[in-house]
Amino acid sequence: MRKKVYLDYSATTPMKKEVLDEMLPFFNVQFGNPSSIHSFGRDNKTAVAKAREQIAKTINAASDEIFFTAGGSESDNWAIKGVAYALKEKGKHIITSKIEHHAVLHTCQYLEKEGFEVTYLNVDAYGLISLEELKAAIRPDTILITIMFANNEIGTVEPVKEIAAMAKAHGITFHTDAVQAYGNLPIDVKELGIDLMSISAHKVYGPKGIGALYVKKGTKLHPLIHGGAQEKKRRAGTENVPGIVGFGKAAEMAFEDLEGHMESLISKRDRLIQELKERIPFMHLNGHPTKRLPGNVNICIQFIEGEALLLSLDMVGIASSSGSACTSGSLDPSHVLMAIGLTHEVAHGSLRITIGDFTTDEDIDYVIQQLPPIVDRLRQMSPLFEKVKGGN
Amino acid sequence: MRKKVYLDYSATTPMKKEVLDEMLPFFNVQFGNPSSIHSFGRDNKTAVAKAREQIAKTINAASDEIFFTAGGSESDNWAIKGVAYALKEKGKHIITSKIEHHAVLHTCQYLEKEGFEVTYLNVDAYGLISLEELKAAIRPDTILITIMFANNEIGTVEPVKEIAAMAKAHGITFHTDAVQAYGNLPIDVKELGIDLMSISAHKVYGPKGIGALYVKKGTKLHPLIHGGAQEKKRRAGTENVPGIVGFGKAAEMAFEDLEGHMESLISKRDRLIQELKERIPFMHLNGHPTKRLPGNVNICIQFIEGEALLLSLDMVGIASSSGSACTSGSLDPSHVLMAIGLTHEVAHGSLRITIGDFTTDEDIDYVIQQLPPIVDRLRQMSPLFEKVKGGN
Amino acid sequence: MYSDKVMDHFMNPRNVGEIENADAVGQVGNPKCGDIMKMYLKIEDGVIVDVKFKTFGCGSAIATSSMATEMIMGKTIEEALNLSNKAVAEALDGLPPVKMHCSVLAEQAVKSAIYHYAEKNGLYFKELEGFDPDADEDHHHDEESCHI
Amino acid sequence: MYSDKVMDHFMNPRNVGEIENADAVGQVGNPKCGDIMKMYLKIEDGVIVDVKFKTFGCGSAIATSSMATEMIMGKTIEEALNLSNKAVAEALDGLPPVKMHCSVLAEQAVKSAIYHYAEKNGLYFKELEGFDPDADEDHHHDEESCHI
Ligand SMILES: Cc1ncc(COP(=O)(O)O)c(C=O)c1O
Ligand SMILES: Cc1ncc(COP(=O)(O)O)c(C=O)c1O
Repeated sequence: MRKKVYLDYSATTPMKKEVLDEMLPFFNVQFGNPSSIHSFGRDNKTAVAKAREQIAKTINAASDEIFFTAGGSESDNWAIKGVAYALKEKGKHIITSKIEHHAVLHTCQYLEKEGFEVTYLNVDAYGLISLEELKAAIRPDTILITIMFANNEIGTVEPVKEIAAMAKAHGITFHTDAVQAYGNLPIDVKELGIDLMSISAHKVYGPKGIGALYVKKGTKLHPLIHGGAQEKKRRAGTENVPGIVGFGKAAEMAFEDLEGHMESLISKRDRLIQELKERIPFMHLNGHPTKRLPGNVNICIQFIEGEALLLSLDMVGIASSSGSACTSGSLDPSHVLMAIGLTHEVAHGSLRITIGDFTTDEDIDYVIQQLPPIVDRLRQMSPLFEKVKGGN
Repeated sequence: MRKKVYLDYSATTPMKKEVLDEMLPFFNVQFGNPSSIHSFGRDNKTAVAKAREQIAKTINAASDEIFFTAGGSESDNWAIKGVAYALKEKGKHIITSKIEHHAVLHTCQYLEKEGFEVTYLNVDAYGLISLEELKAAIRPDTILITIMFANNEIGTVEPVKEIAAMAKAHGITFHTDAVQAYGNLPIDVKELGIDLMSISAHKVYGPKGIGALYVKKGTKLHPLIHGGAQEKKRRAGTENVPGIVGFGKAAEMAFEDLEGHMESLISKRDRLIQELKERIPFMHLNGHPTKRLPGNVNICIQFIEGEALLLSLDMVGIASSSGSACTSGSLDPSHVLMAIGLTHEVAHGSLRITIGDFTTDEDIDYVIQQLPPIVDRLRQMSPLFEKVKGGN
Repeated sequence: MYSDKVMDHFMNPRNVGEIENADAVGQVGNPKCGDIMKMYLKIEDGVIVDVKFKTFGCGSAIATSSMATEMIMGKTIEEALNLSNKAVAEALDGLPPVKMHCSVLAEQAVKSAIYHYAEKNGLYFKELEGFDPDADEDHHHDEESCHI
Repeated sequence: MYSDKVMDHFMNPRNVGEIENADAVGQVGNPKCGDIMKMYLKIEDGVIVDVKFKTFGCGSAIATSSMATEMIMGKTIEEALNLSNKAVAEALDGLPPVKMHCSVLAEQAVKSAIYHYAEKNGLYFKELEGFDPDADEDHHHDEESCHI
């Protein structure tokens, strides 16, 4: 079989075998509804409680502060709309950034149509927000600040602790989308002062279709999904027991040796960046060199276009992405790359390579070997490169 | 091992082996994000499209009218809030019934707090709404009628076609919660005239945490979960590929021989009702005798309390429920049993036995054998029964 | 959900039944709320020499009734009046929070029986001061408020 | 996503390159929008005897450029002007709907080259009536509207 190298861990991760093994009995043996009184259901209540505890532990939360959802997008929608509607008598102003995931951005844009006001903070060339700009944006009617923990495209890690402190000082609820950060960076919600935090299982070797929202005790929040009494009446719907159990296991495993995981990824990441820089002219790194997700490499390769790059890499078995996986349906250059000040031309040549627990040194070598000739080939075809060569 | 007889199919169903087999590769082999361009993702796009087609076929919909959600509750919330907010300039009045699932009722109650007006239609002793009352409730500002296809507690099947026709005649969007009906009754959305319909996989031997909303082409509806471009930009979030694939397979299987499935359940259901009636005095059937879900038996056994009944049945390995599984967290008698006019005392003695594809004739025999002595034992302890005996 | 002790007292309740010519009978609870406890006492020289109960209610209502009868059997009236709902719940290795009201009912069923006994026999027990045997019924004017 | 034909023309594009002293050169597209096609023609006696292209763009942009060059090679100018974007897309066994604009670009690159050739040589082709070689640029005043 052709060599296959998966390097799109930020889009989604393969589920670990141990996670699947934990889930299997809950599909058709211990399959009861956890709300049921009988033995088929009772056992599942226990299983759900265990998973909640497993996840709570990883972020230093109490287990009754963890609420299961169907994924990161639902968590983001719930947090933002939930706070907006719960506090709309107090104020209708929300602060976010220009580089949020669409689950945050489009939710904020929706709320604008519904009569809320939203400030979208700028970011610098690294993708970092400015605390001064944040401070200046705060108004008496600001009810929510939602800034992502780490960016899914360029990997930049935001100053969450400082943002949280500023929110707290002004009595404003603070939500952070930690879908990419969770499992890749240490997160202590108490120490950081986070009120609401979104996470998603499929980014940490767990199943798709399950996520969670951390809700600090006492946080005012309307439900997004009303109905049955599940999740302490805050999120209705028969519990996705296998998903929840899998998420619990995946969370536990992700934090067994977070340090080791980070070190390993960072060393591969930095080697890849370094070697590519040496081999590919007119290429540069997007995002911050050190305040960055351990597994994220995001580069712009000038004079060629990202999709052509992805296809060419795919032909040699390398799976990567250009901009957020979620936005690949659109042809506009990524809003994140625009926000850090890239021109359209340059942004079109972006390539995101994200590495994870199954990435080997050989995989990195393979990319280092395969990418430069692909770049060459595409540049030879590019009328933009022509001019540069001419100028040489 | 102790005998175990699962008779709570309306709460949830065990997943069929064929369904699990279809899902397995998508957890860690073909695990890519369907939005990705590379081969890991592309294949999954195809898998999702196939499942959508499988489901669409079962209800005579086009496959681009099927939108995946995280379950029945999300579908209900999406349909109701989605229409309410999309049409709020046109009107703010919604019509529903008193016996809806909490996913509908609590959503409506929430909308009342947000400035909408809701009419809750009465039902008769069988749980049927009155078309006259519905007609009288329609106002110029009515934007949505949401009436369930079949009730989850008492199994009564509502006159969906007539309701849809009335909604259409008045230019009102019609949503139906078919979570219980789907896979148990024939449903042709075109013939019935349904605009929006909620379904859930785990009620038809599919996985938990996945559902769908049928949205007739052209229906005005805001998203509930904003974000990425998935589901044609109407429902964001990385697709739960294994869940979707499993739902597709389960749907296909459920409709392979719907007639046979219905006949088999109805014959077991009616035998159970008949035999219990002959053995247990002061017992009666809730819901309609024939306009009823094939697998639903719901009885009230006077002078005893439902939970005690459930626990006693559980001790002999029989899993059943008393009122909706979702409401078992609460101690109030079920709103459905109240709506059909039962007194509190009687409602407290309700027992729901729901049968499904793995139920055997021996299972029915076992209930017929086990239930009467349990009822006897509990009645011997009951101060309410004392008086009745005295009067004998 | 329930401890083994609760399940044992539910499946094998002690002292179920009635006492003919009981010296004291008390009933608390309300069928609307899904639980009624009726307690029968035989009292000799201020000591409870026999006790029986009948209960309409959930598993924990039956179990707490059973446990309460065991705990007051052979005790003096004063001792029985000092039986607290917490003691009953603890003797059962605990109850789920939503079911604690059942233990309250058990305590009140005992008190109610002794209250009527005291009334009939012109006795005074300071433990009964402030006890209103009908209080439970009053709670339920508002049907929504069963088991607060 | 792409047909095998598209992938073949993307991975092994025909006629990539430049023609020195080309008789006709046309360029369409906009780097802002992520695609530029540049087409070089060698024309003898009204017949296209050589054609090369360079393209900055996605897989289908490269593939349609390649296919378009193959389709006009050896054709008369009039035949080349009659090349429709649909024909290019069909020759590639179809394109995904979001990628149809690439085939439009290919058609326009050919037209643009011939337009400049006609201008230079004072020729008239009725097929070019209404064709504006800069139309594509104009579309993009609004940056949001790439690839409408
Ligand atoms: C009629 C009805 N509607 C909605 C639901 C909610 O579905 P889910 O549990 O999949 O969210 C259920 C089942 O719990 C139901 O029976
Ligand atoms: C930062 C960020 N937020 C939210 C999401 C959405 O998560 P999900 O796809 O689980 O809904 C993603 C991933 O797609 C993400 O990277």
